Amino acid sequence: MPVPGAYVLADLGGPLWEPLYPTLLDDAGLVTVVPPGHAATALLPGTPVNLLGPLGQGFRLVPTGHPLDRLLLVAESTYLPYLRPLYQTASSVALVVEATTRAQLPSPSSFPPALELILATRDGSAGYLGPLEVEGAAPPGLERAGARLRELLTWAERVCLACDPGRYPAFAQIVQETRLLPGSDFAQAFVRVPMPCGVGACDVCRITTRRGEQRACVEGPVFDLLDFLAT
Amino acid sequence: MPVPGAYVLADLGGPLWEPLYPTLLDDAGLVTVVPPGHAATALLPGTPVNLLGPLGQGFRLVPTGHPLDRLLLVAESTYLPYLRPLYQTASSVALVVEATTRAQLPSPSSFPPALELILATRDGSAGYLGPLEVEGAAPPGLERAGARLRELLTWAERVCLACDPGRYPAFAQIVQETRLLPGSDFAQAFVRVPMPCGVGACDVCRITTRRGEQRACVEGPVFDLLDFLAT
Amino acid sequence: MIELAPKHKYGLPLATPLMPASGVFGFGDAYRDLIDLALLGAVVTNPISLRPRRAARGQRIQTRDDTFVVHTGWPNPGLHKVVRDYRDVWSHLPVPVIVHLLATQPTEVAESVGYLSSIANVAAVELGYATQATTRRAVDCMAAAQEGTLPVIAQIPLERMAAWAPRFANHGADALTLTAPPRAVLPISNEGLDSPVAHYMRGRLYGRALFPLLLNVLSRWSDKLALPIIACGGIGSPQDALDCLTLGATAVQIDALLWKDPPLLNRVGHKLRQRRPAPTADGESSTNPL
Amino acid sequence: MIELAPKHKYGLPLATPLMPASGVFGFGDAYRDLIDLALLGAVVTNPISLRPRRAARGQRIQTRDDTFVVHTGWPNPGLHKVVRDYRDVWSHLPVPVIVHLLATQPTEVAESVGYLSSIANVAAVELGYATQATTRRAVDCMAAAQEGTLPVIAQIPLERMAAWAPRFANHGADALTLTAPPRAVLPISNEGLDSPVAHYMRGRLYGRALFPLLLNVLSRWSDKLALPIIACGGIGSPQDALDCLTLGATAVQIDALLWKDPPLLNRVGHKLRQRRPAPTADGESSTNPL
Ligand SMILES: Cc1cc2nc3c(=O)[nH]c(=O)nc-3n(C[C@@H](O)[C@H](O)[C@H](O)COP(=O)(O)OP(=O)(O)OC[C@H]3O[C@@H](n4cnc5c(N)ncnc54)[C@H](O)[C@@H]3O)c2cc1C
Ligand SMILES: Cc1cc2nc3c(=O)[nH]c(=O)nc-3n(C[C@@H](O)[C@H](O)[C@H](O)COP(=O)(O)OP(=O)(O)OC[C@H]3O[C@@H](n4cnc5c(N)ncnc54)[C@H](O)[C@@H]3O)c2cc1C
Ligand SMILES: Cc1cc2nc3c(=O)[nH]c(=O)nc-3n(C[C@H](O)[C@H](O)[C@H](O)COP(=O)(O)O)c2cc1C
Ligand SMILES: Cc1cc2nc3c(=O)[nH]c(=O)nc-3n(C[C@H](O)[C@H](O)[C@H](O)COP(=O)(O)O)c2cc1C
Ligand code: FES
Ligand code: FES
Repeated sequence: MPVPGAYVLADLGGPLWEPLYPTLLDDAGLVTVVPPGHAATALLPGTPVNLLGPLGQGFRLVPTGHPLDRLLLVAESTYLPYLRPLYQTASSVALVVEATTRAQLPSPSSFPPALELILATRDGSAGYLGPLEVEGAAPPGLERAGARLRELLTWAERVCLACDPGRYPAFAQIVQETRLLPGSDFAQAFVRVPMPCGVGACDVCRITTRRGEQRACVEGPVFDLLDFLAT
Repeated sequence: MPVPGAYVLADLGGPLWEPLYPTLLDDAGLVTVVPPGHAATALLPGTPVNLLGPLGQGFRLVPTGHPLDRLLLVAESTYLPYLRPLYQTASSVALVVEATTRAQLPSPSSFPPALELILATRDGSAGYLGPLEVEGAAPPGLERAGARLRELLTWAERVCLACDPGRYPAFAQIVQETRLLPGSDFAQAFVRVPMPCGVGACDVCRITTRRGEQRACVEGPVFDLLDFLAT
Repeated sequence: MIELAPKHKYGLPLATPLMPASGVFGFGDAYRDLIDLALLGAVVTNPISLRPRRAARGQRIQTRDDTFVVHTGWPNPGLHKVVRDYRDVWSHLPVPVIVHLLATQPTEVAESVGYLSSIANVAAVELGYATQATTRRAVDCMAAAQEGTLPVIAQIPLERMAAWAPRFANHGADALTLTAPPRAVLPISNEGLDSPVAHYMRGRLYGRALFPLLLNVLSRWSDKLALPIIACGGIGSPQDALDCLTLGATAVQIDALLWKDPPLLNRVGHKLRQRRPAPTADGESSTNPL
Repeated sequence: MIELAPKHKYGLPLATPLMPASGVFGFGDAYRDLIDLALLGAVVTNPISLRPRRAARGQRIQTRDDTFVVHTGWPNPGLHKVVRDYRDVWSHLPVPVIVHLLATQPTEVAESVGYLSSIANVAAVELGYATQATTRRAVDCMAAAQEGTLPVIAQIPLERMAAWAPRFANHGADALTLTAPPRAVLPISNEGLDSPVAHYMRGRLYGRALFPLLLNVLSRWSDKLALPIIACGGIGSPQDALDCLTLGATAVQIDALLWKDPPLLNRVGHKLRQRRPAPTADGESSTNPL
């Protein structure tokens, strides 16, 4: 079983590898979830696929030696598949999902019943009013997602995020404000960028962090969220 | 039913059309024979194939208004598929097949029983000794193919050839020597060249004839053999 | 309606910014049964020389993956015979004809454009050059072409862009076709024969892979050349054609990709007819968003 | 055994005429788990500048069919830090290291080659140029590189072949890498968003489609340049590598095609080891059978 967040490179027919994020990987193949329209959906059942991996650093869940009690997951709706392997990795799991509008939210029935689901939309058409970063006053009948997120951050033992990386500096700031001295790896952020080589050779996957440029393929794709704090 | 020698252009996945020479063509598809290793053999059964055609000028068999009595076919072994639609188009059909060596000759059981099969090899390992153009003395125990070909040329009402076009000037010369005033279309020669456009636009398929350059795709791929006479 | 020769006394107005590239469409109406010629802005002939040219010997086409190399030698029976054979066809086409001339000698070019000026429905000449021609000779042929009355389009080989494009623009070309296909070499497949001696063929490279090179040329040059540009090279979809216009082209030519997909011309033609007008000057820049 | 710097006092002998292209293999041993590095003739580093360079902003890669455009901005922490990080790795590689330097300023190049001359197992420098650099500047950087003691290989952009290759050969380069990938532009796919504003990215073009352009360059230039040539661009099989040697190359570089197919380097390496010796002078010409 690969670490959630780690990846394999798959030959789906194009001139470059496609990263897949498996939930199960053994000699018989792998199980992964891809968005609609992904190149993998064009494969005929039973087609063998050439794979390289597993590669990269996934989510680090058990640093203190005991299983997790309280895990918070935060995702934009299009990034949900990358967090799916984490849905049952702690006694209590809360999942915050943000979408542009109601129609893009996932159906609650697609989640394990024990998981606490918190929905938010940018247009307020369902759940909390996004974006997740914003707290404070809301239009009548709506509640800001930002306040709820901060509550959950104080509750959680660990936070795993999967969003557009451009939002991570703001999330890192919020974590620093809500937690006193958050430990390294308390909040971990998944980054999705093209990874043509997967071994640190091509420099296509570089992302800028507080510790200098890092390669998502070898130092990531999961990074300490605090590495994204503005310097 | 397309004229034998006419062709369709088929989309077999590459950047250019592939010409196919159908023996049967209707709304349900086509029947054709291709050599081993041809791109069409990589198609999965049932795959729909985009076609353009039929195109080009095929063999002209019935110019005098009455069905043919005596038809002579002459082919290099690798060109046999292009003559296959002609095997049963006359009361008597004689087929001369030339190969480099015995192993490249087709099995006699693959032809209609009524067809008279004359085999020749360039190394004399089976049948007459080739090449077909040459008559005269032969090593002991062997007979030259050239003499037999000339006999058949006097017998035939019509001759259809499918060989490397570089040999047609010599064959045309032999026809002129063996027949007094051979009529136009008495001997017809099939030419296989790449035909990227099929409509006379690209000039890739030009071949040199006595009447100037002709395009195999529109003026051919079947030409009057006498057009290849050296000028 | 576009204007490809704004500085020319008669101009070169086309109803649609779409035409076939020279070398892929024949000399007249080869595609009449497969394409709605009225969707085109013009027909561009295959290259024509003043004197006859015979087809190249040896192998003429070789594919590799999605690309292919073509080497025909530009066979044609010479300008006078082409005109005798096709002037009737040309006069009945629903769109004007752009005659592509192989620009070898200035004197030949001058004679050719003089002869063409009286042929019905011939609206312009496009000059094609040997990639290895000298810049001096190329410019002299341009000057010779301008002695005629027809608008002159120059087609620049990809390899000669930097050396030729600015000169041609300054020496009075009415429009530029960017670009003629680059020269390429491929090993000749001997159908499985394990021949001890390797054989190769040189010719023009075609395929969708030319398109990113074309867009680079357009984005680098369209702002710097003060004349209409006709984009040519690997355009394989209506969206590709629109991308060319976005990056500064005034019209597009569809090259050898149309052999396998003749309806491509129809699809691009329909798309270009539906196109919204270009943004106004105070809006988003319409050339070079790179 | 081949010799890539026959005129250099120490020479540049390689056991195998095979190496990765700069920009695709990292700065040292990134591929150690996937490739038998001992099958290579040398390792070529990603481009290194004297001072640090940050990664380019915006989209860095875009595919179209079998080709792709890459735009990294050649990020690197600067030559001194690269050497600090990798000198140990380099000294333990089973093959020599060719350091690729971004040739921007002659003074920087001179400083860089001086610094590198004392680094263990660095056997040569390869100079990389901005495609838009002036010829003057490019030649000056070459001259500066020759102030050091290492052999100097110059990598010529495809677009600058005619203008630069003969000059570099005459100005004392020990070998030429033909070519650096051409610049190309592609529209950026917005994952289905029907964005009203078109976006484009410019970068280096990679893919098998480069190979026919490479063979054309080799067949045109190998006879005219009296120095070893390293072929680079779209080589995707052992046979491709052999074709390059047949057309006059002394060695080959495998470019970004190796990302998807790292064993390609092993396959080419094995094939080149089995190769028959070149034909003798009185036999069939071994260069330019075209
Ligand atoms: C041993 C050998 C013999 C050859 N003999 C011949 C021969 O007899 N006849 C022949 O045509 N080719 C011959 N070639 C091939 C050579 O001419 C070119 O490779 C070929 O002509 C390229 O044709 P193409 O189809 O790729 O079209 P293009 O390359 O686009 O053009 C065909 C030819 O016309 C030239 N050309 C292109 N535009 C112009 C123009 N505006 N004015 C003048 N010339 C132009 C090209 O340089 C090229 O030579 C020979 C090659 C070899 C190796
Ligand atoms: C609005 C805008 C802003 C941009 N800002 C930046 C920026 O801040 N930094 C940045 O790097 N790019 C920037 N670019 C992109 C532009 O620099 C080039 O397109 C890009 O650098 C090409 O990188 P590449 O990965 O394709 O690699 P290459 O194109 O091969 O090389 C990367 C860069 O280095 C140059 N180069 C190549 N070889 C050498 C050499 N030997 N010496 C010196 N330079 C060389 C190239 O010209 C290019 O600029 C910007 C582009 C735009 C449109
Ligand atoms: C009429 C004609 C005859 C030619 N004859 C030869 C020839 O005998 N041998 C040869 O190598 N090339 C021959 N060429 C090719 C020229 O060398 C070639 O066209 C020229 O170098 C331009 O290069 P390119 O067409 O390969 O780009 C001939 C070209 C033409 C147009
Ligand atoms: C350090 C650096 C900064 C750059 N900044 C810009 C910029 O602000 N805007 C821009 O259009 N191009 C920028 N460029 C790109 C240069 O204009 C470009 O690299 C140069 O024109 C070479 O073209 P090419 O890399 O696209 O081939 C920058 C390049 C470098 C190396
Ligand atoms: S994917 Fe190539 S360096 Fe990360
Ligand atoms: S196939 Fe194009 S002219 Fe014959």
